Amino acid sequence: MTTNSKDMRKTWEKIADYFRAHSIWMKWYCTGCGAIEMPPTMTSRFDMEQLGMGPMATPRQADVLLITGYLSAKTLRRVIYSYEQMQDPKYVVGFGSCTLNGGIYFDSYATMTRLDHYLPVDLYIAGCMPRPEAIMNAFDTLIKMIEKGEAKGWRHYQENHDWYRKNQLHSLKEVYVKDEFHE
Amino acid sequence: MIQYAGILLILIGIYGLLTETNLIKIIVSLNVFELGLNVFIISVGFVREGVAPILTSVNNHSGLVFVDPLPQALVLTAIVIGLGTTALGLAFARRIYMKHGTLNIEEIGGGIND
Amino acid sequence: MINPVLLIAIPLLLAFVSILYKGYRNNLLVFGALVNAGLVLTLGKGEYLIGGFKPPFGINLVLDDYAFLGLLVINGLFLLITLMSLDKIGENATVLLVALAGLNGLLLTGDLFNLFVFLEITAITAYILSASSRQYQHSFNYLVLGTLGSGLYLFGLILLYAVFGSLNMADLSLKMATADTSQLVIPSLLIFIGLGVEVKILPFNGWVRGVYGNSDSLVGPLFSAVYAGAMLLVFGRIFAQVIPLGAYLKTLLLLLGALTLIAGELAALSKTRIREILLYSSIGQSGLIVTLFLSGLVFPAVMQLFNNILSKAVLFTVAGQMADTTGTDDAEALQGAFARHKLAGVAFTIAGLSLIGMPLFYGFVSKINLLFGVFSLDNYWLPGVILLGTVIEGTYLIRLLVKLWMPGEEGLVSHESHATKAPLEIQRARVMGIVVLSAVLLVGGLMPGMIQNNLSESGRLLDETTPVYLFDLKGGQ
Amino acid sequence: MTFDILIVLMFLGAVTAYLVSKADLKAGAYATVLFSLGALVLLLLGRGEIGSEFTILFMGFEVTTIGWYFSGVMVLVYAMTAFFNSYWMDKMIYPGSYNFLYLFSLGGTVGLFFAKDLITLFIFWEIVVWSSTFIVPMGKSRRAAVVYYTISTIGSMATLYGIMLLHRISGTLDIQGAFAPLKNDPVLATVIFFIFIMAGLTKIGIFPFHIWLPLAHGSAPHTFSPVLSGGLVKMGAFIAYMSVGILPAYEAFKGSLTVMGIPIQIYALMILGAVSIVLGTLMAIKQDDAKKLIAYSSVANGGYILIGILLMDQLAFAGSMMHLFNHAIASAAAFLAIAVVAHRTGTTKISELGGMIHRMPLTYLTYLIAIISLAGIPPMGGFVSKWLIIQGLADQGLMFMALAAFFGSIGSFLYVFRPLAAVFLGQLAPRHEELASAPLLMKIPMTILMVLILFFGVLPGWILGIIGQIQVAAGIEPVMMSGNSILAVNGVLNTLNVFMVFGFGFLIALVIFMLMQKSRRVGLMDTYTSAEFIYTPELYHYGSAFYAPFERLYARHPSVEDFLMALAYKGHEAGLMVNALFFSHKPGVTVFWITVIVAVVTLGGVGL
Amino acid sequence: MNLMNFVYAFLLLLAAFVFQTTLTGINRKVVARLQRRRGPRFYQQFIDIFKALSKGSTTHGWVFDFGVVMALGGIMATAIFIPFGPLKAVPAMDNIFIIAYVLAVGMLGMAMSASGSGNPWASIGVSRALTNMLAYDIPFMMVVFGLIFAFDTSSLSGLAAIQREGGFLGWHVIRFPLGGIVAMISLQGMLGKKPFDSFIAPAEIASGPMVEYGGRHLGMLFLLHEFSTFIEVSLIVHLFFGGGATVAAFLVKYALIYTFLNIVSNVLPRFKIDQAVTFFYKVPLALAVVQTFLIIVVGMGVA
Repeated sequence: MTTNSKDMRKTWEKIADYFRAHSIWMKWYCTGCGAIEMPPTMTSRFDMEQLGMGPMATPRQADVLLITGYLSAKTLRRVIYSYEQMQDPKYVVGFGSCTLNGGIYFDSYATMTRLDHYLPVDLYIAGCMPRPEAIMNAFDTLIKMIEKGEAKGWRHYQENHDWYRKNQLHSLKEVYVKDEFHE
Repeated sequence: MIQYAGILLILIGIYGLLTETNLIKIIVSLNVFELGLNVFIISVGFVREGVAPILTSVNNHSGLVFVDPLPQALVLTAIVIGLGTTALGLAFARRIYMKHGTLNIEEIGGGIND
Repeated sequence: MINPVLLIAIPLLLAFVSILYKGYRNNLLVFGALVNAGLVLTLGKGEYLIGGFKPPFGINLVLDDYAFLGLLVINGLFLLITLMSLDKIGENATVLLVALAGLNGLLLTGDLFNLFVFLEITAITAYILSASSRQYQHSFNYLVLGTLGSGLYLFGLILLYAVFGSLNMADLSLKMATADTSQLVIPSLLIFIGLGVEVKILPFNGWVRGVYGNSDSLVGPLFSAVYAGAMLLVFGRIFAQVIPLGAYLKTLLLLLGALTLIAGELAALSKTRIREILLYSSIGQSGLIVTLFLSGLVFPAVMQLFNNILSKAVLFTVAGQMADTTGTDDAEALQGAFARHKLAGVAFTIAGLSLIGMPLFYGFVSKINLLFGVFSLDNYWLPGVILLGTVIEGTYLIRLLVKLWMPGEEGLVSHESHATKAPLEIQRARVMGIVVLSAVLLVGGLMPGMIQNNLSESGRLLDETTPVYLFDLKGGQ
Repeated sequence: MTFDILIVLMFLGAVTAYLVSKADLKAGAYATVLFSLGALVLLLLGRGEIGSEFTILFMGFEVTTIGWYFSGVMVLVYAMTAFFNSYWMDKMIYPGSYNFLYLFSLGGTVGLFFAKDLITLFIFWEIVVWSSTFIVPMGKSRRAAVVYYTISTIGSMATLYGIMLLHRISGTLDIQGAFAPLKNDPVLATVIFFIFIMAGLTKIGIFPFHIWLPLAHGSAPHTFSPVLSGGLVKMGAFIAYMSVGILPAYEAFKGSLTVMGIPIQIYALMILGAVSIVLGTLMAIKQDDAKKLIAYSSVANGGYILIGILLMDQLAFAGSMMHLFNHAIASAAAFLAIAVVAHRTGTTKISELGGMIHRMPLTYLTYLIAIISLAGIPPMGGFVSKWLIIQGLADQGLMFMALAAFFGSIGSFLYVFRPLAAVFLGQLAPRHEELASAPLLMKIPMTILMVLILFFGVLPGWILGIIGQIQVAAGIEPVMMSGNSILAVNGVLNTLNVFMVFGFGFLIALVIFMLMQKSRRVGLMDTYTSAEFIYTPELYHYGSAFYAPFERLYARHPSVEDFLMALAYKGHEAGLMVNALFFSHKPGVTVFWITVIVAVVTLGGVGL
Repeated sequence: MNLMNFVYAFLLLLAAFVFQTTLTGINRKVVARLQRRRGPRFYQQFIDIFKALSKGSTTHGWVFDFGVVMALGGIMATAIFIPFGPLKAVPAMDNIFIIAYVLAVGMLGMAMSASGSGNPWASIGVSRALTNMLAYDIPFMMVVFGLIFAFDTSSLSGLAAIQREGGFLGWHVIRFPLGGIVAMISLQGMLGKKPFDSFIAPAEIASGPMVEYGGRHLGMLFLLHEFSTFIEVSLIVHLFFGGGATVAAFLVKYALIYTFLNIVSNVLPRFKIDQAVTFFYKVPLALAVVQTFLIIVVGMGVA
């Protein structure tokens, strides 16, 4: 993929994006309290499956990484690891204000306040916490973005990997932590 | 009658072999046994009112009743052999006494991982 | 025509001479054994009177095929064992010469009382030889039992004499054939016990463990091969050819033989010391051979007997040598012993396999023959017992062979570094001797027809009612 | 002429190999390759001489189709395994003797199948037993050799009893003639049947005689396990065949009780076969040692072979004859693959290995194809034979046999997959990073076996033709072939079509796969770990207790091995008792027994 | 076998794919309705599959790729053997045992590929799947064995034709009700539906064998899943429900059975794997043995 054709999608990519838009499998990274909003979104009241969405067991199978809450140094490493295991194209959705600016933990020494310094976030869902209506609405937006080919965070991450990596290392010292607890 | 004495001696000898623990007494028992045997053998050849099986000027007619000489010859041989084994047995007993300091067979032990 | 009495006289004479010339004892012994072995080959068959009295009154020597075959093997083995273990003879040369005379007498004599005399002569030499282990209590035990046994033999003999008035075997067998067998029960039993002590029938063989278990590389093969062979041949002579057994006693004694076979093999199975394993195996084999003799299967019994003594000569030589040089004959302590003594190991293995009755070895020929023989009697339980014995025997012998060849812990690949460090030595003379013996076993197994041809000249053995199955070129029968 | 040369050549070859080994070990090992390959060539050349008779020394021989077939299987396994010998020369304690015994036992097996009379049969049988007994302990266990020998001997001694009994009855030892009088005597035939087949049962490893297989196969030298499992076990099948084919079992048992048309005597043995299948499968599933696992699978497959042979019908018999071949080469190939792994890593423990595919792909492929055949999955040879056996069982309605067969069949997926997943797939331990792949000489037999397994799975016609001849000779209807189709009474199998359809499906899948985006290659440790950071491949490998939940269901099973060992211990104790009762240094003990005997006889005599 | 066979086979594969995928979509809808949800579009399953195929993927080595291809190839080959109602791509190849064993090629390929990923969860999943297979296949095969013995044919279409002779009452599920029950339970196991789905337990072992699949590999596994569902349900339709005299009849029976099982599945919890084995060996196997015994010895229901 050359830079010229970055915004030009081939026909098959358009078709593929249609499929991608209507079949969104998510890996939930439920670090915080926001996860409590997912069950109502799944079940009969809101039924996210009608949009073709569903939770998946592993990042390999998932298209969307949904991060529902604050990030600490410890969890961010795992989030990055999971993200890198996902298959392209992949999208990141920041859920709740914690991922935006740290939320109520904004002044904690241990919290990573801005997710998009470390991972390319395609979409934020603001709120503390966002209700299922907001989630459904956000995903409607994501579907449209994907269909139009606008959700290109994964490519951004590839192209600016050095910048992201620098941020990650700056905050975490090492992403793939290897010490006496991890061998 | 004398057979029974022989058999009795044999049985006494065997009883001795069964019960004695002293090596010398075992050899004695063996000798008693052999003695009984010899008595028995002699008795086999014994003929009542028989004479010695030697042709003399008196005893030379064909109707003669004489004692069977063969068992006596046998006993002679058996006694000699018995003497030999007794001697050897005593030699062994002496060696055992020298080695173990006892003649009691219970105290000697089997020697091979008993 | 050479009078076979020379076979008895020459060693006896040399024995006396050896007392006078102590320095030449060993030479005299070898000379005697050589002369005897050579004489055997020149003997002519027939009956020989001793002292001029005609049988049934006088003593006679009977040299028939049975005796001839026995003499051949016993003298040959005696010579070989003597040569193999010359260094072990020491004080015993005179005794050995007397023993040779006694053994030949046993095989040759045709008179029951004469047999008793030779039995005692042989036994006394055996007591003395057994003392070379310095374990006198066992020699003493052997002496007491042997004397008691021959006393009982004498007892039985005199009872027979009392009834039939004869001591000549040929004469007696004619007279007894027509007699009421119930008369014979007690004398037969006493004679059986008397010989049973010597041929190691089960309840009478308490001495065997102590004597065989401490034997060295001279005494072990001598006892297990030469003495045992001669005694068993005598047993066969008396119980297969002289004394007819009534059904009652025969069944009982057969059971005793079968019991000896199984019990001996089981006892061997439970042992770890090589000589003990082998001695119990000898007991088992004796049980088997006795059973065959009692069944009237003389030819298979003799074949099996030869198989047994030839094998045992090899096995006991090696086992005795192990005990002599390393001070132990525990199989565990000697594991991998053959890694450094391959030739001796091969001979040991051949002897072991032949003893089990594996094909390609002589033992197979004899096993097949004895099975054919037993089946021809329409006896269906005995072969089962014999085969069961073979299974057990094979198990412990293979276990022993594997242990001696392949050192190593369970779970690790067998490697020479696990082999015993015991200072085992096997002299060249012994190695050559056992190689010769095992070669005989191998040739006998590969070419049973050859043995058959040599045997077929002999009339009496094959005239037995026993069917003989040797392999001709067509295979089978 | 060819066959007497063949047999004599093997024994001469044994001596030659030994002598050559004395000069140069590797050369000795190559001699085993040459001689066993020579045997293979001679066998193929001599196919025209079927029916000829000859004698060697005192032994008579006759070349029959079934003998030719069996020895073909045997020689093939020996020849293929021989390629491996040279790599183990420096690890064996007696390499020269190994080469000697290797060819010696080969000679024994070949002679066995051509025996004309029962004694010759027995001679060669025992030759094989003792020569292989001495190879087994060169491996990891001495006890294994003793157990192997004992179990084998129990069988062969029973058979010897049967041979003698037969001779007593019929007056001949000729194989054809000896069994003839049994036709009209069901009682005697039953006795002979059970006694004679014992050697077969012990050798195949039928329950309760199976205990030697895992021990001996599992601990024999790696180069001999393929022969044991692929080759020697099949000797038992030959005896089993003789017991129903030459002993006219079905004819003799005409009057007996039948189960689904099978005489109860034969059915009883089939039950043992079924038990072996189930037991072999269950035990194989829980093994941690790859060699033991394949050994137990041999127990299970032996059950199949026994059931098929005992059926003596058109389908199952043919299936089991073919299974014999398929199992021989597949099991040999599997053992060889494990041997390569053992050669490179020094262990056969499943839990200590992993990821071997990345170091030795050809070995992996060999193992894969072998186990596909073992599990009876098309398009490999094992499928054809299992299909025939199951169709045969369905034809006869033997539901419990079929139940066992299904269990064994599905269960085999479990146990063959275990080494596949845990030895060859999964994580590669860092200590194995530097392993080299299989040496060239090992690759040759593995490739040949792979090709053979696949070839006879796709085109089984040649083998089934030979089996048809065997069936005709045994007096049963031969298996029907039409083109590439096997025609069973209740089904048709066209192996070529199966293969082509499979190829077609594979092609479509491949096209789909290739059309899509290329994949990115990632390392083995880059897997989903719930985002945990793990750096130890050994710990991150699912290798031990692979079927733990299932194994738990029968963890506390009764074991015949325990029973047999207890029996052996009882024998040991009886021996000690004999020792204690009768043997002492005190004369009194023996004198006591003498008086007892005298008393018993005298009193008994008075009673008479 | 000639070229036309292959063309025909390809078309039948396509038809089977379209049919089964649609049915899966519909069933997702049905399940959603059971749970009082609206549910996805009926063609959602197509979208999912094509999306997966369109994505990028990672591989862990050649066996990871090869296994997937082998799995899909094997399963498609099996599907070709299955008679599509009265239509058969390959003549005289619809032998049950062939189908049962060819099916295993696909299973093995999948298992191999999964284990080849190096992820222990995949191996655990495979181990459970194989154990599950050992559980459900034995009762099923037992019943099938009885059928083959009774009617002397192991051809699927042959057995189906025999049933149709007697009309509705001739169906084996009516004539051999025990066998029918066993077959339905086994089918539940074969399909990996609840309560026998512990091998893909998503929360416990991260969907088991599929843990490392993404992109085209995952897409192909979805295809594989559709085809194997087609094979398994078709087996039951042919063996117990009279197959199909017409394609329409076949498809209707098929759809009804599949939907029924799906509904059952959605009201049940999940067995542990050893519970599944115990269950299968207690109830269905006993039923199967009784049924087979009745068929073989008593001849009940064989007419």
